[in-house]
Amino acid sequence: MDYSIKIGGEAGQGIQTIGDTLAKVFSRFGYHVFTHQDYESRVRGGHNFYQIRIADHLVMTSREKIDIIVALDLDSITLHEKEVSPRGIILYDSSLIGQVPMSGEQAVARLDMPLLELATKHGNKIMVNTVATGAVLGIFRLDLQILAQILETTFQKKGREVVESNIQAALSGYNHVIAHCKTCVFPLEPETSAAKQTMMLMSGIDAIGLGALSSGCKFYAAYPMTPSTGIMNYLAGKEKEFGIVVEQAEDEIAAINMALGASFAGVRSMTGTAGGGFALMVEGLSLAGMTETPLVIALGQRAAPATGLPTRTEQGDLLFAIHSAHGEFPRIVFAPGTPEQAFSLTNKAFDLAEKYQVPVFLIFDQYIADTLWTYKTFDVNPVVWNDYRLRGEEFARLNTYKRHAFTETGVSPLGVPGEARHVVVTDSDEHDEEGHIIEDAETRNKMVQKRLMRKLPLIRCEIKEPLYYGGSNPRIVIAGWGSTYGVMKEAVDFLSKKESIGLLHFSELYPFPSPSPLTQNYFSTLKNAQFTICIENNATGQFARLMRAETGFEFHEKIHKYDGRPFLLEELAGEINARIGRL
Amino acid sequence: MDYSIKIGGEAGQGIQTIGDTLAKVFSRFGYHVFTHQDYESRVRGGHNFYQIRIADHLVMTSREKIDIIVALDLDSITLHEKEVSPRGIILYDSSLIGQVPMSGEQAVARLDMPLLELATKHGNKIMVNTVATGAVLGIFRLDLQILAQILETTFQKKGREVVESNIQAALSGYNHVIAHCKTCVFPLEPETSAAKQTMMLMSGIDAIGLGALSSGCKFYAAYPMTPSTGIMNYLAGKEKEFGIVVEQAEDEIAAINMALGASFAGVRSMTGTAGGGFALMVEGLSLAGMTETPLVIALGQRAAPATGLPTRTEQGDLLFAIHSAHGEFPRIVFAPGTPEQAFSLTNKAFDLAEKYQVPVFLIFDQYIADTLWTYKTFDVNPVVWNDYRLRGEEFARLNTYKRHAFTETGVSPLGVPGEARHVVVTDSDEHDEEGHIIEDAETRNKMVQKRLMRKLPLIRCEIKEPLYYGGSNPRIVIAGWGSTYGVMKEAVDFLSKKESIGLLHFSELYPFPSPSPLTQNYFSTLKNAQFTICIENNATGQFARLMRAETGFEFHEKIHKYDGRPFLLEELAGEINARIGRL
Amino acid sequence: MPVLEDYKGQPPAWCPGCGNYSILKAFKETVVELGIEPYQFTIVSGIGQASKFPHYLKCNTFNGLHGRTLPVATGIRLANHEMLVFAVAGDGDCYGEGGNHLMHAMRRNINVNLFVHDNQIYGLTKGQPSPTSLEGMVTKNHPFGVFSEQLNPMALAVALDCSFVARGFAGEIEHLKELMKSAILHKGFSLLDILQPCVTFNKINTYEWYKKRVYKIEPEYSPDDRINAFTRALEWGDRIPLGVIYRNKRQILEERIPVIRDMPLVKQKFDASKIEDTLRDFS
Amino acid sequence: MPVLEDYKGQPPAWCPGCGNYSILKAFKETVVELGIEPYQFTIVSGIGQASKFPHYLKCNTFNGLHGRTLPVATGIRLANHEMLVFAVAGDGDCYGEGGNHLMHAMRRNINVNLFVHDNQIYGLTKGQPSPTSLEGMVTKNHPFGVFSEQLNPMALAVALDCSFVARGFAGEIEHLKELMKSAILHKGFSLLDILQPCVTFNKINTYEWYKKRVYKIEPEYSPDDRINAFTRALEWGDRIPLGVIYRNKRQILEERIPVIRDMPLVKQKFDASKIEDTLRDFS
Ligand SMILES: Cc1ncc(C[n+]2csc(CCOP(=O)(O)OP(=O)(O)O)c2C)c(N)n1
Ligand SMILES: Cc1ncc(C[n+]2csc(CCOP(=O)(O)OP(=O)(O)O)c2C)c(N)n1
Ligand code: SF4
Ligand code: SF4
Ligand SMILES: [Mg+2]
Ligand SMILES: [Mg+2]
Repeated sequence: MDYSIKIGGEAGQGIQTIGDTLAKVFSRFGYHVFTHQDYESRVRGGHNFYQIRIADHLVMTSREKIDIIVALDLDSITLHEKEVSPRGIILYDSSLIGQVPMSGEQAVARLDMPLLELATKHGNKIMVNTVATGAVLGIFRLDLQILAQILETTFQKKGREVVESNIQAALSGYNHVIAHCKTCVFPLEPETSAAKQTMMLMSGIDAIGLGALSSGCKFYAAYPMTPSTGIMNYLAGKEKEFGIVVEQAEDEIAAINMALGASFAGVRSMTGTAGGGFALMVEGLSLAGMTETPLVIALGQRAAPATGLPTRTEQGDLLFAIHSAHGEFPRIVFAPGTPEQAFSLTNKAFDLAEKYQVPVFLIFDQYIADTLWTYKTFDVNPVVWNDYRLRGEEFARLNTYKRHAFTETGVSPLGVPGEARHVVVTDSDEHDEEGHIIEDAETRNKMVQKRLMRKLPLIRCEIKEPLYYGGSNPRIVIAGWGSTYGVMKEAVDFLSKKESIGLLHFSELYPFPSPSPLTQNYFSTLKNAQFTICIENNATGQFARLMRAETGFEFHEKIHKYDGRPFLLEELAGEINARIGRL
Repeated sequence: MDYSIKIGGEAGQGIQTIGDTLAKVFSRFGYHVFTHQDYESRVRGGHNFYQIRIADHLVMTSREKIDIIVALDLDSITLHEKEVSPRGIILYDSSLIGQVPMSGEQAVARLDMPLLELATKHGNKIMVNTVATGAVLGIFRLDLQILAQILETTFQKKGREVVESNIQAALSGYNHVIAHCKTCVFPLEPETSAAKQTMMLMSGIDAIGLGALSSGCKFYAAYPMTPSTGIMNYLAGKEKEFGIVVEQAEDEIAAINMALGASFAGVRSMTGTAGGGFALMVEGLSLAGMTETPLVIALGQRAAPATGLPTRTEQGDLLFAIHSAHGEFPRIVFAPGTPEQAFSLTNKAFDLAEKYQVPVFLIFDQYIADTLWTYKTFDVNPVVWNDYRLRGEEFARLNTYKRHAFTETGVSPLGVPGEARHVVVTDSDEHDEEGHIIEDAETRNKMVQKRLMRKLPLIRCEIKEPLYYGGSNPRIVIAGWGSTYGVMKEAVDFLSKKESIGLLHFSELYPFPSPSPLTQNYFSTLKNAQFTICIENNATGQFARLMRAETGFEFHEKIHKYDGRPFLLEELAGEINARIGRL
Repeated sequence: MPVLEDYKGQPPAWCPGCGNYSILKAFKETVVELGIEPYQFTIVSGIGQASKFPHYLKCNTFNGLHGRTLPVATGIRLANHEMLVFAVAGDGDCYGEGGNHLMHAMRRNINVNLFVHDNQIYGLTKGQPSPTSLEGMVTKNHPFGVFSEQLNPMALAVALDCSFVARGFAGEIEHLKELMKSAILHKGFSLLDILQPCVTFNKINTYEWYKKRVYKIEPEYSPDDRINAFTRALEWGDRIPLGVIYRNKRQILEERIPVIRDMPLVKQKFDASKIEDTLRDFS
Repeated sequence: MPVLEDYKGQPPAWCPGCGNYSILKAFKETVVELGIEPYQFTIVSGIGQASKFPHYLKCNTFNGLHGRTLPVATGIRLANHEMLVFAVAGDGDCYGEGGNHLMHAMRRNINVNLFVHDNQIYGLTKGQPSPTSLEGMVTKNHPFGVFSEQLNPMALAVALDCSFVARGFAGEIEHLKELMKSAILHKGFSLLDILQPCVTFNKINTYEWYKKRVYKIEPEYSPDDRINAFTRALEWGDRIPLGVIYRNKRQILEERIPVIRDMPLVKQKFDASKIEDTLRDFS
């Protein structure tokens, strides 16, 4: 069982509401769900869509073929009709979107149903969304009980009447489908339905927010920017419960400097932005490096350069994150491939940032931010939380204190100012152990050694190897990083029926997980493969370049996509197949 | 003949005046001169020095051993006495700097002379510098006539009397040395003196300024920052003569955006800054990339991260310049190794920036900015100057005009707004040929292809191979980039008496001069060498990393210096020797 | 003479009912009535709903970065001061991200016309508070409401001796056109802050809210007195003045720079022959 | 009780005769007289001559980037509002590079004391004009003199309703100390602009220049009226007022944020046990 639904319409028509609601209904019934979104940089109008995949097994990418299109605008039909599977159907209301032209070569089943009429009958035209949601559930013959619960929660603030009329509207949609479309039946695997455990729905962006929360983040400063704003919204909603301060800065420069101030003052702190906003934070990053102030930066990539396609996805900022800022200092770069990784890497980011007093990046992108994944449970317990700062008694007990003291590990004691009679001094100029400006070569050398050369090997030891998925000794290895994990993994599943193929997925990218005798050697898998392909959602192959810079290894082939859209399963599998074919 | 003089003292004592004057005297006499400066980030006090090398042959680096120290403070003796060569001497005035402690192991010749007394006698104590300059010339027995000319030019605004008293002061210093120090005689090669042609003195920073001037730069916007401020000062001094507007911006973000505005409006424009200031320009760089607006950026490296050692040198921003900014777009990166290269690469930067409508970097550093080199002539004639913009009649004649039209080369017509009835539209959002915002995948793909993929190979063809210096089939190759050229070349000269050694110097760094069948193959020199060493004035080996990312080649050894000071000849030669010794 | 049709641009991507439509209409009519041709002026815009503006008409356009309109506009004017230059920005754009440039553009007195579409909200990013948002406004990322004091752009501009300071309202198109014309005809940096209802995200400062409060400054008012102007600039709340609040006759930057006094930079030919001479500086 | 000796720092790298020495003296005496211990306050500084300040005494120090003192100071206060926080910056630092942060820090009314060492020049970078440089000042990079109008920080601050606005002079140490004390004791964001002769690069605004012009604001003057304050703030030239120009009683940001009203953030323990509950949001 594996269905795809696409809800299309203009911005402002509420397609996200329909999509989110359907995702919730199915996940509560225990199905696996995956959703992704495609929207323009505008608030009303244009053409957006929301795609949901429902299955009885783990799914983590969108597919090319659609089973149900819910068309709230004409574009949803003209642009996407060709994607409809042979068994598929298009739901729409011609009184809303006008007469639909005849379809092309092959006729697709269409159900022109009175969404508007039913909505108006039960309340008003806003309820078109609820009718459509009911209609989709009708196609699946899925009990409306859970939908009713959801409508209840959503509308309870608006009163009983609104809840009731929404439920009636949903029911009318449901019934209409059953009455008017005998062929509109998509069977659900019976054993997977009611019996199964309710699933949790988690988006990439919420997973980062939750990860920050679970890591004791207490300060978040940012300037709004897609696709990072969700983190700010999430944490702002938790301010009171968890003792967090969220500050909207006047610009990104202020954001990173505020976060550094808060961190200096003794709390875990974070900032988030997109590529263009991060471009403004680069000097602040260098300051974090020089002052050894812990900081977590969530960097949401979108199709660039400059403003680019601001609501779309790209893996275009990897080398920028790694090499940004003047001068040389250690940093850590993570790029999660799933919400689960987003959660755990956020936690690891906070831990390492403070342990080594370095800036840590979480690189994500619009795609992973907006996707919803289902989980049976979401384990928040194995979270690491150590307070690496010197506070209170422990701090006061010291006879002397030097913020940037030379130590064997390069890590100096991180005192919280005001908690003892010692003063905490740091400086963006090169400084001595106490933190005061210096000019001499000797101190400079020692500080570079302390800050960079001593810490770096220790940090390197914290980096996990890439995840390998596939059989042993694969003939073909595909590799990638960050948000393409889901589609690459499913592509491997898809192709491994015929091919000996494996996946290397990198989510801990810098310091690069260099092949070493100590670690299990992923590198041999790569080297022993007959054919290797690097897959990236960008135009120039940034990861492949990083790999070569770090290891000398060069991939045989590269697959790039840079139109601002994510890879879909069949598309990627097809591309891989084409390259294999050329072998 | 090869002498080194070091003038040491506090900031504000005028050691630069003495140094510059001596450099001028010797170069006017036809000697080869090389100078470098070492100063703290303060305006008065501390300890700075100015080092001059004088020879009868081309010199391009400073040496470790000093022949004459002019000590205007005690530190000049205590810190640098150990550098004095056996034949050397220290000039000072104990009435100025106090009693000088006995020197260490080996006694160094000292001349305690009444600089202050002679200065006061001829005018006032400021003239200590003139007396000291005269004294140094006394040691060389070099005619004071040229010094007199220089003093005349320097002081003519202050009147005849000031000029005269300075000349008298110089003479008194000169005579004092002759009268009181029989052993203080450094012979000058006679044939090299008067007969020879006067040499020109050129610093790295002035060469960039002159290069901009000669390339028709008409607009320069910047925010003051060492070591780039000299460009602004230079161009500001030429505003009226050459029709240039120099604008001090409120910050670096404004600077780059002003420069882009001026470039959009139709004039060649430039900005300059240091690493930390450039960090703030990164978003603007991405804007240049997206809008395809020609721009030249002079990026002066200094010891970082953050403020670091703000008046000192480092090659720490190479990978930052190459990878800075979100998204993917072409850029060009040059790093001159000599003032001559600084001049010609600045010209090439302006040409290519406009020809391909891309941002071009000139990376330099504090060291190369401040060094003075001598040249017999400085050839400003082979300058390239093409106007690639559409103006006037040519523009008006077009039936239609699309700023970002798709073309075979990827280069679209660059119209000057207002010169014809066509409108010129550009956008930081992804756009169509006309420059208007788009959202669709097809246009996006075509634009990326136009902007990046079509242009890049053409730009690559413009990049010259690295300069090779040395015999054929060297056993050892040293490689480096930018400002280390001089010291590397002299090290090769020095070592090639005993070793088969050659130098590869990269000044056109990005797109990387990839070895190709078309170009003469520098790469084979590298590959065929038995031992290769990459030399960089940084801690992490950025060029070596770039080389590996681009070609897979890994150097056998690396020599790094990151204390904010440049390599000196003997120091580098020694380091190279040590590595060879380990072979 | 241009006609309205000459200014046809892309179809706007704004929400139906958005105040930006009226500003667009006012602007097009203004340039038509002043007889300015599309190629004769440049609009520099930032990023935001307001900043999509130049795409919806026809003119030279530099749609740059969020917050960076004024430096680009300054660069254009310095390179070519025969070009009429507008900066069009949102309130977040201009008073938030770009605040520093605003201050210094006023000091420079570059002859640019800055039109701020002030909807007291971040529209394009879906409803965060801007510097002009009212204290207490609750948004997703401000569950306890805005704590910062509302920025008063008029007072700021008077304090910085901005050459022309005015406020318009998208609901008063004719009056707005008059202000646009005055700004254009005024020699010097002009700030025209335009109250612009955002029907989607700003549920407080609606058409009605504004209509109840705005009034046109009485004709007797003299905008030449700075103290008076400051007093008037502080008015906000129950009564919000529309019109020219302050005005002075400072010399513009373009006329002070000797090099371009006689001819715009872009028209000055580069003369390579003089370079050789400058080498004398180095020997 | 701390004594002056407790505040001994590194030897200053300023020029002999620099106005910064007097400001340092005034500051040390101020904290000693108020009985504030070195560990009880933090100085955030930028980059410039002024910004070396904290190295020359003893205290918690964050010597950050050029222009970015106020965001860092804001972050510190939000994390720990029991910490007394100063921002020390140059005129270039604060009114040039950092202008945007200044505007918004005033709006936020974060309880930070900003001391600007206003020498009307860029000192550390050797003499370029700053936003407060006089029109016409000639420098190496301004051969025709400065064209921009001098920024008036006092007027700017009054326009932004800054909570405490004052001007001091390095040549009047006792008076300066009084102003420092008032700023510290004032609850709210304080801007204290301190006229500071730069003996090396600013040959116009010398000790003598200032001495001839400055006067202490008469005791009858009430700094509570904003229009009055604006009028006074505009005074510059022949007569330059020293003292508190404007003052208001706006609530500070730290007291408005519910989460930290009772306890500074840095003292609040992280309670991981509540996380499990939040998972309910996702099902
Ligand atoms: C450097 C940067 N930061 C953030 C953004 C995201 N962003 C786009 S528009 C906008 C604010 C829009 O508000 P406003 O300027 O008031 O314009 P409006 O949409 O309300 O017209 C923001 C924060 C961006 N594009 N660039
Ligand atoms: C981002 C950045 N731009 C420029 C500089 C160079 N810089 C250092 S101090 C300074 C200005 C100093 O003037 P001011 O702030 O008035 O301080 P002063 O030295 O006069 O006390 C500048 C431009 C820098 N350090 N960082
Ligand atoms: S979101 Fe607001 S400002 Fe943006 S187009 Fe819609 S109504 Fe206008
Ligand atoms: S340059 Fe000016 S501000 Fe800097 S220390 Fe010297 S006198 Fe003071
Ligand atoms: Mg707005
Ligand atoms: Mg200053």
